[in-house]
Amino acid sequence: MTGSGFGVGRLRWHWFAAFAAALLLLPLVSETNTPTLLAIWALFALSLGLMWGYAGLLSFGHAAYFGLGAYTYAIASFNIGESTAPLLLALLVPALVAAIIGAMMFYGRISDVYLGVMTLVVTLILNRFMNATAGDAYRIGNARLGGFNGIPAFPTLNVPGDPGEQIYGTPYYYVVVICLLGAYLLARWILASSFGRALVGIRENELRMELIGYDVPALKTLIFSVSAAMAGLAGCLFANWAEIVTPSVFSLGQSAEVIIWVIVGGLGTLIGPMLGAAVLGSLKIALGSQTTVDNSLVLGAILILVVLLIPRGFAPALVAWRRRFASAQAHRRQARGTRRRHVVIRDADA
Amino acid sequence: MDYAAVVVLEILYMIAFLALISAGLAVVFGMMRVINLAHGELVMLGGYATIASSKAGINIYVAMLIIAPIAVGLIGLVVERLIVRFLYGRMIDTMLATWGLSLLLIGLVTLIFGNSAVSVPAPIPGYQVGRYQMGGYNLFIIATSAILMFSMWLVLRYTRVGLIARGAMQGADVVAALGHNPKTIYMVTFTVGAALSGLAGGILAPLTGLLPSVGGSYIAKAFITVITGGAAVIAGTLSTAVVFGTVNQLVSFASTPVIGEIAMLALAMVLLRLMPQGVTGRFFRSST
Amino acid sequence: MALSRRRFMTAAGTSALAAGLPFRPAFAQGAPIKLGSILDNSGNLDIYGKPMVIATAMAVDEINAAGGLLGRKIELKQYDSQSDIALYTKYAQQLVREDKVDVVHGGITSASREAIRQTFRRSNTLYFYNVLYEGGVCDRNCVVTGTTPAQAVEPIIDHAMKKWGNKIYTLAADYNYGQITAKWVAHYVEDRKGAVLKTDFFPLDVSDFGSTIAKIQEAAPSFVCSALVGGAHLAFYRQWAASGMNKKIPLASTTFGVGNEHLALSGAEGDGILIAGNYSQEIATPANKDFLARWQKRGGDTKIVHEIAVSQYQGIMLWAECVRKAGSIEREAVLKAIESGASIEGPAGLVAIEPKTHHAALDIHLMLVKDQKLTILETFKQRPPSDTAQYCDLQKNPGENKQYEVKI
Amino acid sequence: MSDAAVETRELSVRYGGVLAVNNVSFALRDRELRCLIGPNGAGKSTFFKSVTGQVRGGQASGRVLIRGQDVFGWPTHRIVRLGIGVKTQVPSVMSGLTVEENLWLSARRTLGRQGADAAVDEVVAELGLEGFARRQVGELAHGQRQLAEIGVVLANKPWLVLLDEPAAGITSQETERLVAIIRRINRTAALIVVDHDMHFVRMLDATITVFHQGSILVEGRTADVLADARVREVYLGSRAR
Repeated sequence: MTGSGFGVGRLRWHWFAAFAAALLLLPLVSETNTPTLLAIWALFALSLGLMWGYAGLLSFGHAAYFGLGAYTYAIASFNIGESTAPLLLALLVPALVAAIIGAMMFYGRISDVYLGVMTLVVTLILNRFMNATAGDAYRIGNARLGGFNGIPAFPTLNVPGDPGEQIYGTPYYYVVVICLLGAYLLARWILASSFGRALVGIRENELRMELIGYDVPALKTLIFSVSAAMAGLAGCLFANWAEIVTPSVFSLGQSAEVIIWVIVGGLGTLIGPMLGAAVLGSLKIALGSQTTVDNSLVLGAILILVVLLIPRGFAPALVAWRRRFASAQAHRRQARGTRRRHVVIRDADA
Repeated sequence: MDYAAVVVLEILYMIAFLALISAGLAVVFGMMRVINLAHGELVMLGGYATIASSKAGINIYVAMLIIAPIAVGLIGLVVERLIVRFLYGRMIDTMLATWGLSLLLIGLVTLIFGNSAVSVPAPIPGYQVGRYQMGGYNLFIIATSAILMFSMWLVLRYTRVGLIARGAMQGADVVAALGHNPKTIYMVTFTVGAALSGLAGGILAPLTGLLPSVGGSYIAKAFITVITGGAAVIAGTLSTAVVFGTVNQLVSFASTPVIGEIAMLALAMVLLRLMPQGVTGRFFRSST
Repeated sequence: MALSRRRFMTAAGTSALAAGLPFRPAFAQGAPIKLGSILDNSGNLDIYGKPMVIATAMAVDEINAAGGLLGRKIELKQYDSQSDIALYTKYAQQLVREDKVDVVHGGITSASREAIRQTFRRSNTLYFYNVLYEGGVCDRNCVVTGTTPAQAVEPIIDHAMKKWGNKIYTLAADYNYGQITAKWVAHYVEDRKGAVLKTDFFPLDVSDFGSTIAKIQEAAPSFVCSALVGGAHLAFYRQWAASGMNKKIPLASTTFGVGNEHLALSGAEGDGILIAGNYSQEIATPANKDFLARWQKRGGDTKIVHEIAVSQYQGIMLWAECVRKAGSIEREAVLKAIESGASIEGPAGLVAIEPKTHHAALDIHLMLVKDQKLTILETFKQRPPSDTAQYCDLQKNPGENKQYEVKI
Repeated sequence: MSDAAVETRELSVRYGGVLAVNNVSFALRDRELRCLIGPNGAGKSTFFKSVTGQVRGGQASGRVLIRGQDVFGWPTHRIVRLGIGVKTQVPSVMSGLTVEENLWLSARRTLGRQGADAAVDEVVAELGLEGFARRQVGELAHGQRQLAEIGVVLANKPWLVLLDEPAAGITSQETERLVAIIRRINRTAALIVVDHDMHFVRMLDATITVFHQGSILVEGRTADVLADARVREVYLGSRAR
């Protein structure tokens, strides 16, 4: 996968504003229940896209942190009642767990397929354990873990400071969209920072980065933890949307699905994973609304075709199309010969 | 005393089970660095092939030892020619394509065989160990798994085909240097890997009920066994199968199968942490 | 969950507005009645779901063929939850907010029921749960036509202890159904001075029972009682037969046969298992014969018809009967018809609703698996759901919204 | 004893049965230019790696001092942060990034954002990289890539530079330019250059240390060392006599 420069040029505010406006105006034209779920899945895909696309860290078990965020929120909200603290915990717990596991892996010089297996094992352990906690003994405070049944009907997100006033429906959609846009801006800020550029350097050549003095394991652990916190936030938002948390949030399928969203959407971009999550997510929901065609058959066929025909995913394909369209303008700009420090090379984040 | 014998037999069974379901994946991953996420479904297809042919009156042993491997081997060949062939060297894309393939196979089998569980009774009756009743078929599995592993080792170690295969393990250029077209080597290897998966599915069919979605339970264990095993195909997979099988069953006996599995997974993490390139990255370096 | 008053009011307010129920001017005669259904048509639980999806479509088609309800056609909104609890909540919200259905028949595992029951209660959408379960649900908005432990579990334990002895080893699926049913088994065993030696719980995806079979032999019980669920657990019965244990220690089960396990196993493997339930294809009533014939005529394979597919069919027919009695589709009116003691004659016999618990008194058949058939040993007419009735009286306190568990 | 730039005391490294570095004591003064030569397998690279903390999988003993600070056992990035620039035997650059981005990452680690931009311009000018500064390193010719890598090494202003076979695979014309660059670096920094290319070593005309079977055979000025019988015998083989 050839690199795409630091992958992030200056943010073109007009594109971002258009993207944000479209999301915020959506409730006027359509219901918000499914879009909320798609936005949550987009946030989840963004977290993996950031870590994998830019720092080269492929996790087979990214659902572990999505699930930890969901369960932490559900358990905390039962015990605390008011939802602001549980929301923060839903970010901190996955980040902390990821920091510990990340440090263990990265300082152990574990990389590529072995990193994949290690992260897969973590999510399998969580899945198997949570699946076996239906007995009465398994409870934290007054929250029963519930095993396969999951934890239903916990107090959902409320307006900070006013536990009575729960947020759901369209207002909740806005909360999720704001989280998504905030996470996107955070990702952009990280990638534009020296820390973000060092990550891209690590993706390109770990040894060289070590030789010029970067503490590679520490940087990897940091982005692993930040990405886990973002996934935890997505998990927490999912818990509040579904109003139930079940061990399937840790499942192998969930981890594989997010990898597919990122690849199909476009690895090495930020918009790509979000696009992939929205498109494939809505496809899965649509397939679920009918029982004539077996949905695994359709999804399987699509994945194979995407890999063979659009190997680098939708976003880069879109960019390539846009580049051809924009090449005329480029000639005009070339004439003016403006000199810029860091040329944006083939970045889908327009 | 006989309770201990039962425990040992159960451990041997789990080791044989892990080796069987990992063999096909080990060959494909060991030889070609291809991660086949549809491996579980190929095992499932082996099971269905055995059941379909045994229901059609063919002797169960012929069905599982001959028909299943050949049928799934052919399916593997088709898959290699249509999909995997274009993706050599692109690990992520092969993973995505084979994941799509596994969903496709689940959908197809559900369409053809329907989704109600099918199965065929274990051909070997139970037998007595002291006052314990043991599944005779488990012994058959232990035996076939041992024979399979030994014969794979023999082929790799002492035959010309084995030499070429081990060359392929080092990389495509080595194979080319040996005067063979890497493409055909990979085609044959993927087919053999698929056949081994089919064989495993066939042998296991009488033991666990078969559902289109049963592949999911195999892929995780096989994947972890092979990867933690490291580069050497036989020695790596076998060593981790022994370690994981023992730990899984011992802890299962001491507590519940769930804790047994979690113990196995935790051990995999520890092994990977201590040996970042897998068990045979450190020990048995020179073995196949 | 302390359902805060404010939230409940706003929810009730908005959804009523959204559904436009109370303010709809006059009934448009032509407007179709919407029936929603969520079932696992794929994944590990599809051995239960697929036949239920067919039964749902059959019931709706038959009602429509007979001129629909109150002169209006019934429109079926069927969703496939793909054995994923999260999709249950997704589609429950979709049924309430977008499809605005008048009634929902859905949910297979108790886990999926508990995931969606509150959503339907909050939005005042009448909800039918047509599957055998662990009992105890006390919710005016929910009607249950499946069997409860008092109806199906007690006869098994009673018969098995008389026949085989009083030392029992229980195996159960590790979720609310398995956990609570295991308590009911212990409850009935101790009533009869027996002893449950050990209870093992297994998550739904466990398929290796080697160590368990050895432990059972170690404990040497008089018989094993199984409340295992799903395709993966089928492996237990196979490994039990493969080791020859089915000749040594008898087996009783509260769930065997419900997923057509007796068809998946060979005759030798399944013979001798004692079960009890509301339905068997061997029931000799004309209603059952006719039902199976109609199922066949629709091109369905009658082999896959099992208890909960029939319960789903009967649940829809019972709902239709109550709508006819109420003369309206309004939830309150239908509930009043239900609470006036509605009943229908289904393929599994008489299904009569008990006003106090919204559960159904059902004919229970004690059966033995023989050559892949469920042969009936004994039939108990109209066994009441006495376990739920102990705790739940919806006439005295209709606002109740709780699932009671047996206290041993 | 003024702190030497680099000093090793009884340094030994063993890989299984092989004793790659055998009890080597070595010292390099500040701003000195030292060349390490020796036949393949003489232990040059292993010695090099011990100084940069890249020895993995072998048993090492003894002490490695950088300006008096014992860095034995430190991870590479901590050693390098003392102000050392390292170019490994195998070319190692961020091929997906532009030359400028490579240089920027190296400079940024020591000089802060503004300092980094200035340092990048300085290195580009000094090594004459203007022509391809904005192209991706992966797309450059071998010689250009070598230069870019040396640029990356210099960008964070190291006071000690370690070069492992910088002259490998480059034309004689580029070798002359390389020698000029090394001389300019030597004005402000000490250097250890490991190489085989005798033509290049003669042009450098620095103090030479000859490695043989893991230990130091002889040390001295270029002319004396190349004339030394033992070196000739070990290194150039009896034919050369």
